[in-house]
This record gives sequence, structure tokens and C-alpha cells, in this order.
Amino acid sequence: MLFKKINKIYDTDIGYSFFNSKIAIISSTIFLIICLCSVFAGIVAPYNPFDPATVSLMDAFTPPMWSEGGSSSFILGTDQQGRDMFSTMIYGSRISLIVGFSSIIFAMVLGVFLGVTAGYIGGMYEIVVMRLTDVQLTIPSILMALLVYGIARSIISQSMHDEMVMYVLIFAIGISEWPQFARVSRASTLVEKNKEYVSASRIIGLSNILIMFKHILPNILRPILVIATIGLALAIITESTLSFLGVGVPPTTPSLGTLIRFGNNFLFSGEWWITFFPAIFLIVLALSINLLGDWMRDALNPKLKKR
Amino acid sequence: MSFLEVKNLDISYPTRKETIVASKNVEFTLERGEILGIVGESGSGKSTIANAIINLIDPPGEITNGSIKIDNNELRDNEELIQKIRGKKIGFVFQDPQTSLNPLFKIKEQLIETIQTHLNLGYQDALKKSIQLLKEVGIDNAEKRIEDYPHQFSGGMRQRVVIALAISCEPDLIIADEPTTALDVSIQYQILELLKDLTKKRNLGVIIITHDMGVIAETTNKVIVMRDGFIVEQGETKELLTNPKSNEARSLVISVPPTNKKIDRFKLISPDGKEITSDSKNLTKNIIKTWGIRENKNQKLLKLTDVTKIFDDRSLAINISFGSKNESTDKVVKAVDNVSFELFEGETLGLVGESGSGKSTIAKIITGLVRPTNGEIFYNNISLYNSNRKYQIDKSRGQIQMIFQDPYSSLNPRFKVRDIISEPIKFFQKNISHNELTKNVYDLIDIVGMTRQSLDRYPHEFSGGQRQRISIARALATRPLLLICDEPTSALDVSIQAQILNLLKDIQDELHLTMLFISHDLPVIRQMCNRIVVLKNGSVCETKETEELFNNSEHPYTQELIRLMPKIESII
Amino acid sequence: MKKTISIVLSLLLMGIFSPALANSIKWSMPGDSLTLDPHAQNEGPTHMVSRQVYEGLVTPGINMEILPQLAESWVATSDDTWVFNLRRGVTFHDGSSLTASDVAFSINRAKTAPSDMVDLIKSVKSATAIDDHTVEVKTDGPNPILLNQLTQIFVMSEAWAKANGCEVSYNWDAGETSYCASNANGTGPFEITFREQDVRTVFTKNNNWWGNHYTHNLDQIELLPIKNDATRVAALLSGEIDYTNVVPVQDLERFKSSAGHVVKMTPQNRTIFFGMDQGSAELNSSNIKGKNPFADRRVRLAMYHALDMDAIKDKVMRGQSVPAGIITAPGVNGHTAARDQRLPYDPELSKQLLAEAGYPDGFELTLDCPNDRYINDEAICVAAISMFAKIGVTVNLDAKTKSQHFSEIKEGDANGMTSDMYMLGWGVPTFDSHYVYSYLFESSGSWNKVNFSDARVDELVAAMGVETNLEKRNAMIAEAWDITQDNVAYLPLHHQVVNQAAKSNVDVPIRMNNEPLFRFANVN
Amino acid sequence: MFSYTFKRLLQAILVMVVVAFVSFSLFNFVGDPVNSMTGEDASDQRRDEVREVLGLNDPVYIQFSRFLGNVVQGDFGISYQLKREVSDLVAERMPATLELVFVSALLAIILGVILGVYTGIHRDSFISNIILVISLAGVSLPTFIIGIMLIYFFSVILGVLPSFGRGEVTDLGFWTTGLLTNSGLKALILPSITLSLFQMTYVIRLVRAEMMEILQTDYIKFAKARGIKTNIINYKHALKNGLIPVITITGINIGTLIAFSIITETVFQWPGMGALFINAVYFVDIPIMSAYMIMVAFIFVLINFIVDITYYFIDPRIRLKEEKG
Repeated sequence: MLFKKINKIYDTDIGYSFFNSKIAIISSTIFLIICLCSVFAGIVAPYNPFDPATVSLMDAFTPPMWSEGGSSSFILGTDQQGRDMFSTMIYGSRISLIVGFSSIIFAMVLGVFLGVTAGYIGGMYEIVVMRLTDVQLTIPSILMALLVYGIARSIISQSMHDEMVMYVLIFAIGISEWPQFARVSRASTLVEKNKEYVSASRIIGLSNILIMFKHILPNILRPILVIATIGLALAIITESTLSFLGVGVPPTTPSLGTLIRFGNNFLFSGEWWITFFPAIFLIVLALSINLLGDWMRDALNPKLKKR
Repeated sequence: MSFLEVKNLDISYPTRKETIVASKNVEFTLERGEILGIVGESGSGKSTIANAIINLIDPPGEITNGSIKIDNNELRDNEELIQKIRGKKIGFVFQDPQTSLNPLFKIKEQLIETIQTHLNLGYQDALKKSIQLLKEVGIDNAEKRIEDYPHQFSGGMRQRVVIALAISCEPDLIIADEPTTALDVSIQYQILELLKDLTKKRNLGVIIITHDMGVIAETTNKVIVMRDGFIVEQGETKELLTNPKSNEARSLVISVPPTNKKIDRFKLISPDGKEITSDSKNLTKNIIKTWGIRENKNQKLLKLTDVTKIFDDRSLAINISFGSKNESTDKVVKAVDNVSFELFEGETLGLVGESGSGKSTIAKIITGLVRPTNGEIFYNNISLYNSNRKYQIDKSRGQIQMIFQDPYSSLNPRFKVRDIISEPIKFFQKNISHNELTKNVYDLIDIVGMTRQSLDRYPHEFSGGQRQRISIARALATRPLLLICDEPTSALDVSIQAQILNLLKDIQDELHLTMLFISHDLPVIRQMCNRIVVLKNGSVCETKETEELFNNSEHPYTQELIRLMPKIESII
Repeated sequence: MKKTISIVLSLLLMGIFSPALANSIKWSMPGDSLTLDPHAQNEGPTHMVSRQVYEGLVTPGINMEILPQLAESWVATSDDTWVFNLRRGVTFHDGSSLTASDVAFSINRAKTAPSDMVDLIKSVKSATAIDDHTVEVKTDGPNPILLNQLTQIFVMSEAWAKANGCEVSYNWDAGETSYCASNANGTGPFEITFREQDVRTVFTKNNNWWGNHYTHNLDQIELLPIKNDATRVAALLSGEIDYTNVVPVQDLERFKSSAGHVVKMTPQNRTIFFGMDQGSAELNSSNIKGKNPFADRRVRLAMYHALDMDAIKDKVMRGQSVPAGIITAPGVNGHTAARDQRLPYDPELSKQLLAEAGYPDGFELTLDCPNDRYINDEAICVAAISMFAKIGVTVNLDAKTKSQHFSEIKEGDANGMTSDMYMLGWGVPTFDSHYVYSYLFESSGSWNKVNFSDARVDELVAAMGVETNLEKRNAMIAEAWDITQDNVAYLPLHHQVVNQAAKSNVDVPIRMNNEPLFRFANVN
Repeated sequence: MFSYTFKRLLQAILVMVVVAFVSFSLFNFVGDPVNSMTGEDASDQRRDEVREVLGLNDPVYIQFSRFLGNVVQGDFGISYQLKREVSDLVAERMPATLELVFVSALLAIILGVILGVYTGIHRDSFISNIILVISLAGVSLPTFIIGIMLIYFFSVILGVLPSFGRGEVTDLGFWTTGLLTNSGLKALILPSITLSLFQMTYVIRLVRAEMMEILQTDYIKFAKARGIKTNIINYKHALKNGLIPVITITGINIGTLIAFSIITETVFQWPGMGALFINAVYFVDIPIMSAYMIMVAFIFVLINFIVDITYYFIDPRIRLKEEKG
């Protein structure tokens, strides 16, 4: 049954293109492994670095297993607080991925909703929405995120900071990414709207909501999926950059960017592994998503005929 | 030895599943001064051959066998020679003049560039020659217009520019791939005349690739009929058209709507040469049972009075954003200008006109897709627009349905056929039981001549004709009284067109539908309609009974349209 | 056109062939001086720059001992009158001679708003020039630490200040500016010859300086502020700077072991501690409602015993700290080695204490921490959190930049919620415990944000402010410490250590306030 | 032409007003600047004085209208932290940032277009694939990691390039430039590479996709059918069409470059506006933050205005459309 399903997927153009692209297979495998690891972090990681009770400061700065002074209980060594690097990275990637996925979904829902409605309804509403994206675009993502972050910190009660910070990050990154989705989905909607199946639906008398979200939306998902993928990588990088600038998640539950930020302080003092492993991990994660997105962009582009 | 000799030509496209044979064993010759037509339905491989001659086959296609000789020089696999003769010895004309020219370069630049590539001319001489060429292809004020960009020319003019480019370096052979398909009848006529003229004057060899038997009849000396990559028949044009021997050629010829008479149904021939007869009566039985019996009372069903539509895009002018370029233009267009006509139950009214005549806009106004600027539309004596010019869709309750031109965009690609057909049923009968719904869908898919298995497939798995059948089934799902057909067959091959037209006629007869049939194709209109409204630039030229119009039209525009339409009978 | 080209060319050549001076030090620290006006800001880096250019009547030496500078000698003629005899032959950088009226002018300028030094020398009533070389300073009652205070008061040229419209200092906080903010005219061993704030400041040797020219051999100092720690370390490693007085502790080892660099360190007059709100009825961030766990001394003691400061010293501070038992630094009056002895690290005892206090399963709360104020502040907090976790107390960290941190401790956050537990560091510029009490322990102390309140302590603080009998006063100080230490009013962490790193041919003496004295620096 | 320009100008002003509004009203919520200025041991009375002097006790709308009036005159107020005219600070820091952004943009566009065209034309060649993989790595590498890596390698290990600052700068009166001195140019190398890498990869991918699409259009096929030489087709016909979106992306990316210069300037201690801004964020220095936001938006709007006008000259289709109207 499963085999049949795979065969069927293989039969489609996208599936064929996927199974014949080494890059697509490798990158999606890596991405999948990272995702699975972070979802099942509790099982995969030997320690729970987010539970301060299990961390012993005396273990701090243990080098990787294979180095002199390394310990077999810490494969990739420990950080400055004595947390197991391997576990911390897995738990950290979970935060990076949660923030990345959530902010992109947030941006996507908001952007696609505004884009589709703007493209379909048109008129004054469209003008307002598109002007909004213009204004949004004049404030680049990092800047926007810094702004939102700063504001949120000052208006949210301090005891709530830890719980809120993740939502703040998600909101901050998401709010700076939505115009991409709005633009693309508006442009695609403008194209789809003039197609005759939409006219047919209107003649039948279907409501605009139904036409927009049942008929048009499924047809504009491809370009949206592509920017969502690229955007995911971007969101993860933005999160890590914010954490690097010191405005990210709290240091007791570090994300990859926070780890790099702390590790960076130990780059010259010989404890290279504290920054090296998270950096490599982040690069591999972002690279695998980007490669996947790149492949998808080419594979889903109907204008590029296959050779 | 002929001027052009193609022998034994095999072309194939290897894909991952199979190797598609685009042409097999193709052999023909062409002399100077001769016009050869290659005709066939879509996918028959006719364009591939044209591309093969100048080695412009899209990858991964390749010539696997055979030879192409021009003046006894072998072209196959001789990239160097081909590069030299492209543009020089062989001129090429593509189908769509809108996309054939680089939008960012002036006509002048494109012409001079081509001339200087092949002829040893200085800039001034090349410029002079370019102007000369433009004059030759019939562009007025050539000295000035040569400074223009492609988008400043109309479609017909652009095609003239393309032809000027094709003949710019004194070629011996012109290959024209569907050169007039994208053009209106009157322009088509002029372009074809131009080609004939040039052939004579310059003693050229010309290959015209087309699906239009009328064009073949009026233009060519010799003709090749292709199907599935094979030449099924070739010969003198007159001989072949009057006495086709192969089934394919016969099918092609008899499917062409006659321009001089009205026939009841098209004869259809299956590939093995047998005649196909349809038995729609049986199929419509169930539908009639669910719909109830309808009678034609010959009452006025639809009435348009003084309908006007002005497209004023200036209101959108502010809508230009950073980076993204806006497509609106600042201009006022009177698309429909004071149009009035009536439509009676059971009749088929034809709306005919060239592009820009406003015929599609009228259909959109009737269905509520576009709001009229002025005028009233009455359906069963009820106005469809309220005082705020808002469309009252509940007034017609789905009784007005439409079939669209493009079978590829008129079905939602993400919906299964079953969902496409059942959606309108469910919309009008919210409480319909699952069984009844299935039964309804089966009836509809039966009536349009499709198998029930097709219900679980997606639109892209079907051919254009099949999709048009699905469109018809969807339109019927709301139990309409009025069916508007907007160029329903202009994207289809001629034999498929015949099938769809037959189907429409059958359904109309059985289900007592009223039809508004919109087309630019006069022969089709003649076959389908009782009365005809001729439109030009948004206003009505004349309205007449069909036979009356074709035999005794009064308006000069109508007369010209009838005179210029390519007639297959002209040769017979 | 020709002219433009020649200008551009000469600029180019100047750029390429800018003369490399034989003995120069490129100095870097995270921040820059805020203003060159010596009285406009009472702030560390500002004084660090001013100290190279300006001089005071007296000055702290390398070991913070008070040394004569512009005053050769002084005498207290009564409880409230001091007479200073000025050094002769001292000239300002602009060539004018120093007179007593310059000194009186400067002291008066410093004690006149909008100067920022007003608070520091509140006790000075007046400064008058008796003759060209004698200045009389009157204080508001006896002031045992006047000399100490005067080390921070730099002397300007009266004529120069008046000529340039900065007779009084300017209101830096309100964004005013003045000529004296970007120009300096002192009597010091170096004069400023180029300044682009936050980017580059060049000090050149003052050949007319009155002092001993042989205590240093510098021709030029260049200050290049680099905020980012790693970048500053990289700059020193790559040789782009010669000296920095702020080194991340983890990089000291690398400089220590490098043949090309030298490292120096000394304890600092700043103690880091945690404050626990013991006075409020309920903690804002805690899961315990209706009562305040910190109100119970046993809980505070439990928190104390949970902290393994040796581990923090070893791992977080890389040995660069002195674990503290008292929140005042060695050298401050009232500090004793015995008091500075920490209670032992004993998590088992902590658990027991918590159980006794009625929290066998611990409780939860938020710790506020700065992340850019003290050495490794955030890392200390994170380490402490995992130590608290081991005794069952779940602490959430809220780390933020210093300005927000201090604002929230002082006035609560945007919703008026005060901090339950926070990190703070305290230095004692007066070297007397009274300073600590009046801010941190007195019921009305402006930084007593743990709401510690003890009637006896309040009484003692008031009394020691006016007590002139040193013995009696010291007894009061000792009693106050006994009470507060016994109460575990705060959780002392450690005394910070100052460190600096330089290329090995650069010798700048280290001082406990982290302020370099380039007149004692040498390049070999 | 006039109405076209006017329309765009109007839109630009509209966007600027919104940004100014956002900039002020948002920053009005952030933190309490008094603490950042006075430090932890200042007296309460001192705090109140400062508060009064800064006008922080006024209602929000008065603060805003005061702000708006000042902004129009180029007066952004006085920095809470640095206590200097923000306009002076910005004028002082702007050359550094603009030089860095300009050089990076140039680098990104020139290299990006060259590599993009190459990979677009030679779709499946080995070199193209290598370029693409490297370019993807460029997108996947966070700017700060690139900067740290470059510093570590070129400054600390090799010691050939400076790790911070602008080097020797030349003061031209209205502008300080690092482009005229050796050390200034050397100091520019690492930061500009760091900053441009991300954008360069974007340009490469954009140009590549655009070229690939254009090379399949009918007019390219028609040009081939006319016997036009492959090189002319690739580098004249296709390239000109392919460059149009590059102009757009340049407009949009200038804003991104300026924003990302925050990180680059932080890592390289580049004395530009970004470093000023991030410092301002840490210290809740509202005047600098709002000035920075307005400056970034202004530069962005200005560049896009220029881009729109450029379009008018490059793409005849737009010109015609406008002339008709």
C-alpha cells in the first residue's frame, strides 16, 4: 500500500524531479532528521539542558570526547555552564525550529489572507493593503524585529518575560515576513481571478469567501510554499541573529543563536567547540532548508520546462 | 533535385517514461515559388518538422534519422551551416506576434541587427534597407515607425514586422508556423495575401503550418496532412481537399464547418473510417426526468436595452506600488456601446465580431461578472441589476450558465471532476442526499459522453475536447434555461470542434435550452445560430436571421467579414 | 580643478605616510569618555580620559593612596578649614600658568549646577584663593574624606574657560554642549590633539609638564573604543591595539600564555550580590501566594548555602574573582577578613532549611539580571539558577540591558511590579561602610530594594554619620554588619577583579579602579 | 513624465509620514530613558530634573507634534545617551554606513549579475553548480558568523586585514571618507564582503532564474531563428531583459543592506549608523532610534523613487503607458 503510494508520488513530475535530485533527497533527509531529533529531543538527547537541576557547573568547558580532557559522557563537550553541547544543540534547534515554523505560519496566514483578499476584492481595500506592504518593506526584518522586541519587553510584565519571549520573537519575525506572502499571493490571485473557473464559480453564485479560499487558494499554494520554505530558513537565521544581538530567548533555554553568541566569547580562549558546533548545526539546518527551497522553486516553476 | 528535400525524417522526444515520436519517416520536397501547407491536429508533429529544418527543436527532442537538404546541402547535424542559413536563407515566422519581438529593443535595432548579421552592409545602408522592408510588408510611415518599440504596434502590424524580419536577408525559404492563428479574419486575410504576394515576387519557397483548412485551401499549392508524427497523405491542395483518401484527411475535411450552407449535424469519422452516430436521446432521458418536461413557449427570455460598458482605469492609477509594476493603463474604453437585442426561448442567437468588438463583455454583463455602465438587462422580464447596478444573482437562480473558451483554465485544476460537477448541484440543493447527488452526477457525465470513471480524475488528465465536455456538464448541473457559449470551440481542433458542436446541438434540442453563442468564426456561427448579431467596436452593426445575413447582408462590415473568411469551398 | 586634485593628492599622501611614532600606545576599552568637560559627568571612562589630561590638587596613586599633585602640601587649620599650598611653575597646555584662582574657580565650578560633581563635594562650602599659591577650602563640618573627594575634582584654567564660554559646566543630561566638552586644556602629562568621539582620540605628550618625565616614555596614546569583547580581543591579538583595560576573563589565559602579551590583575572595589525582597507581603513572580518565602531568614540562608561560589570563580570567572561574605570590598573601612569568609556551600543544609521553613518542595520565582554591566553577570545568574534548582528552588531568569535592569529594580517594570530577586554590584568610592549602609541597608535607602528594615541599623546609620570618634564609629559599623550579616539581608557573591592585557612591550600599571595612569606607562 | 514623477513623489511622502508616525509612536512605549542616563546611584530628585528637562512629563500627542515639527526641519532632538544633537551624530556616522553599504551593494550587484548570468546561461555546467551551492551557503550563513570567521582568519591568524574600525579617514568637510587612504580601503574589505555576501547570493539567484526564463521566450527563439549569434542573444537580448528585476531588487535590498549593516557594524566595530542604532537600542535612546528608522525609510523611499524613474527610461512599455494617460 505504502509502496503503491510512493510509486504514485514518483509518477508525478514533482515526485520524479525530487527522486532524481540528489540535493533534494539529501537536504530533505537532513532537515527531516533535525526536525525529528528536535521533536523527540527528550528521547534523542542524553541530557535535558533546560532543566537547571541536572546541570553541574563543575562540568563546564569539557572539550569534545576525542580531545584531550574530553569525557565520554559529553560527546561534543560542554558549554560554559556545564551543559552537554549535543543535548543543548538539539534542544536549542527545537526552539529555533518552533520560532521559525510558527513565525512563518503566522506570516503566511496573515500575508496570504491579506494578499488573496486584496487581489480578489480590489479597489480601495487593495490599495490600502498594498500601501501597508510598502511601508512594511521600508522597515527591514531585523530592524522590525528589534523594534517589536523592544516594545514588547517594555509593555509586558517582567514576570511574564520568559513565557512571552517566544511569542514576541514569533510575532516580530512573522510581522516582518508577511509582505512577501501578501505580494506573491496577491499577484497570483490577480492571475487566478481572471481564469474562467473563477468566473464559472461566480456565475453559479458561490460566495466570495468560498471562491477565494476554496477555489483560488489551492491554486496559488505553489509559489507560497516556495517562499515559505525560503522564509523558514530566513526566519531561523533572523532568530539566531536576534539572539546573537542579545535580544532573543533567555540564556537558560538557549536557541542556536544564543549558543553561538555565548560561544563567540570563548572563540579566542580555546573553547572553540562552544561556538563551532552550534554554528555548523545552524548552517547545516539553514542550508538544507534553502537547498530544498531552491529545488522546489525550480521544480514548481511551470515556466521552466524540463530538459 | 528539389530546392528543399526532407527524407526519412525521424524526430523523437525521450522522456523518462517513454520516447515520444514526434515525427516518423517524414518525406517531402518543396520548390521555389511554391507554398506548401502542413496541416494536422494538435500534437500531430507539424511544428516539430518546421523547427527541425533550422534545428531549433526544444530539448530533449532530437533528430534520430533522415536528412534535410536545402539546395542539396545537408543540414542535419551541420550546426555551422545552419547558423549561417538561419535568417539568411530561411526566414521564420512564429504564431504569436505579441511575443516574437524583444520588447526592450526598437524595431530598428532588431532589423538592423539581423541585416548586419548576415549581409555585409553599413549602418546607414542597413537602415535604408530596413525602411524599405517595412514598406514592402505594408507598414505606412515606415521612416517614423521604425523608431517604435514592438508594443506600439497592433497585432497585425507586429506580424508584418515579424515577416519583414523574416525576409530581411533575402531568404529563399520562409517557414510560417501558424502565422495567422492569433489574428482577426481581416488581418489574417491581409497577412496571407502578403505571403502569397512575396512568394510570387521573390520566387520564395514557403511552408505554412496551420490547423485551418480554410487557410490551406486559399493559400497553398501543395499540402501535407499529418497525424501522430506520420504523413498520412500529401498532394496537390485541390486534389487532396476534394478527394481525400485517408481517413484522417477525410475526417479533417468533413469536420470543417461549411461556409456556404447550414447542415444539421457534422458527420464524424472514427480513425478507422467508420461514421460515428450519437444517440443522445437515450442519455438525456434521465435528465429530463429529474428536470421535468420543458416546453418552448417562444417567449422573450432575455432582453438587453441600451447596454453600455465603459472601462475607466483611471481610478486605479494610484495603485502603483514600489517594485511591482502595475498593469492598469490610464485610458477610457467604451467596450460596449448602446447594445440592445432580445433572445427568445429555444432559439440560438449568435454574437459575432472580431476581437475588441465587445461580444465577451456582453456575456459577462449578462452573467454579472462585469457591471454595465448603463442600460438594462431583463431576464424573464425581471431586471437583473438593481438600482445600484448590483447584480441580483438570485433573480436567475442559476438558470443562466456559461461555457468558456479556454478548456484549460475553465476547470479548477485542484478539483476532481466529481467535485466540479457536484459543487453547483449541492449549492442549489443543500439537502440533497448522497445517493441522489451521485445519480445526478452520473446523468450529467453520461449526457456529455464521458465515462463515469473520469469522475475521479483531475482536469489535467483530459484533452481539451474532454474538458469542454466537463464544462458543459458543470453548466448543466444548475438546470439552466439559458446557456451562454463564449467561443466554446475556438481552442479546439476541427474534428473535436465538430463533436462539441454536435453535442451542444443535441443537448439544446433535448433539453430545450436557449443559447447565446459567441464566436469570431463565421462558419461556426452559421452552423449553430438561428439569428445573428454582428458587433463592431462595441456596437451592433446589424441583426438578422442567419441565412438572410449570409446571403443578403446590408452592412458593409458584415459583407467584408463574409468576403474575407477563408473558405475551404473556394478550391472545391 | 587643479587645486582640488592637489588637495586630494596631499590628503592621500598624508594618509599613506602618516608618521609612525616610536613610542605610542593604542588603548582600547568598551566605551568612550562622554565629555571632555571634567565636571560635566561623574563617570568612570570619562574620568579615565580626563585623568590623562587634567590634574587635581591631590590624586590617587597607583595603589589608590592619596598623593599630592597640584598641591604640594596641605593642612587642616580647623575642623572645617583646609589650606592647600600649590606647586609652582605649573603651566596649562595653552601655556598659561596655574594660579590659586584657577583652583578655586575649578572647585567652585564643580560644585555649581549643572555640574555632575555637585553631589560628590556637597560638603565643600567654599574655595578661595588666599594668594597666588594658596587655596583655602571650607567644609560643612568635619569631613574625614575630603581629600578622597578632591581626587576627582580636576583643575581647569579660569581664563580659558571664561574665554570659551564655559565658565560653568553644562547640563550634559539635557543635551547641552559646550566648547569645553570637545576641547581640553589641562596641566597633565598629555594633551588631546585629535578627537572623534567613540571612534578615536589622540593624546600627545606634553613636553612642558611639570612632573617627572621619566616615569613614562610615551610620545602618544591613541584611544580606540571597541564595544564588542570578541572584537577587542581580536584586535589585541592581531596587534591593532596595544593595550586594553577591559579583558573578558576567559581570554586572560590566552594572553597569559602568549609570549607576546602580558596580563595584570588586581581586586576591584566592587562587590556583586543578589538581593531578595524580604519585606513585601508576597512575591510577584512566585508560585507561593499569600506569603513571602524570603521573609523567612531560613529561606534566605538556604539560598546562601546553595551557592557554590568556588565553582563560579573557577568556571565562570576563570579564577578572576574573590568569593565574598560581605558586600563591601577589602580596603573599605568596616571590612574584615573574618566577615568576608563565606558560609560553606551545603545544598543538603539548604534543603533542610527549606523544609524547616515549610518549603520542602521549594518554590518558584524570577531573578532579574543585567547582561552588560558586571563581569559575566548573565553567566553568573545562569550558573546560580542551576545551583538553586538543585535545592528545589526554580528560578527563571530575566536578563536585560543595564538601563532597563536598573530602572526595573528601582521603580518596578512597566506594570509597577518590583523585582523579587535581582543582581546588583556596589562599589564604595568613599572607602567607608557608611556609604553602603545609607544606600543599601537603611530602611529609606534609595537602593534598599530588598525592603530590609531594622530599627537598630537605622539608628546606627544615623549615628555614624555624625560620630567623629573613630573608635566609637567603628564599633557602630561593626554592630551594623553583625546585624545585617546575621539577617542574611543580601546574598554576597564575590568581589570583582580588575584585569588588563597588553603587548608584552607595553607596561601600564594596574589599579583597582581600572583607571590607567599613562604617566607611569612605558613602551620598551 | 511629470504626472508619473508627481504620483510617485506623493506616494513616497505618504510612506514617509506613516513611517515617521510609526517611528515615534512605537518608540514612545519603550523603556524609561531616565535610568539609562543617570545610572544606578543617582538621587530621585536628579531623576525628576532630568525628566522635566527632556519634556518626558508632557502628554504623548504634544511630544509627537513637537517631534514631527522638528523632524521636518532635520531636528531629531538630542540623544538621551550621548547628549548630542542626533542630526549631528547621524551626519557624522552616515558617511561610514553609506560607504560600506555602497561598496557592498556594488560588490553584490556586479558579482551577482556576472555570476547570475553565467549560471543562467550555463544551466547545468559544473561551475554553475558550484557557484549555486556556494551562493546557497551564502544565504544560509548568518551575517555574524561570516564576520566572525573572516576576522578570525584574516585578522587573527593571518594578520593581514584590520578587524575593526574604518582605518585612516579623510575629512572632506561635509563627508569623511575611508576610500582615499590605504588603511581605509583595507579596513573596508572584510566588512563589505560580509555585508554583500547575503545580497550577492540573492542577486545571483534572481538573475539566474530570470535568465533561464527569458532564454525560453519566443523572442529569443525568434532571434535564434534569425541567425543572431548566441553571444549576442545571451548578453544583449536576454541580459537587458534580465536586468530589469535587478533594478527592483536593488531598490528593495538597499534597505536590507542598511539594516544588516547593524550586524556588520557591530561585529567590525564600524563607526556607522548601525552601530549607533544598536547602542541606542540597548540604551533605549529614543531620538536616535526614531531618527535611524526615519533615515532608513527615507533612503529606501528615495532609492525606490529613483528606481521608478529609472524604469521609466529603461522600459519603453511603462513610458508608453504613462504617456497615453
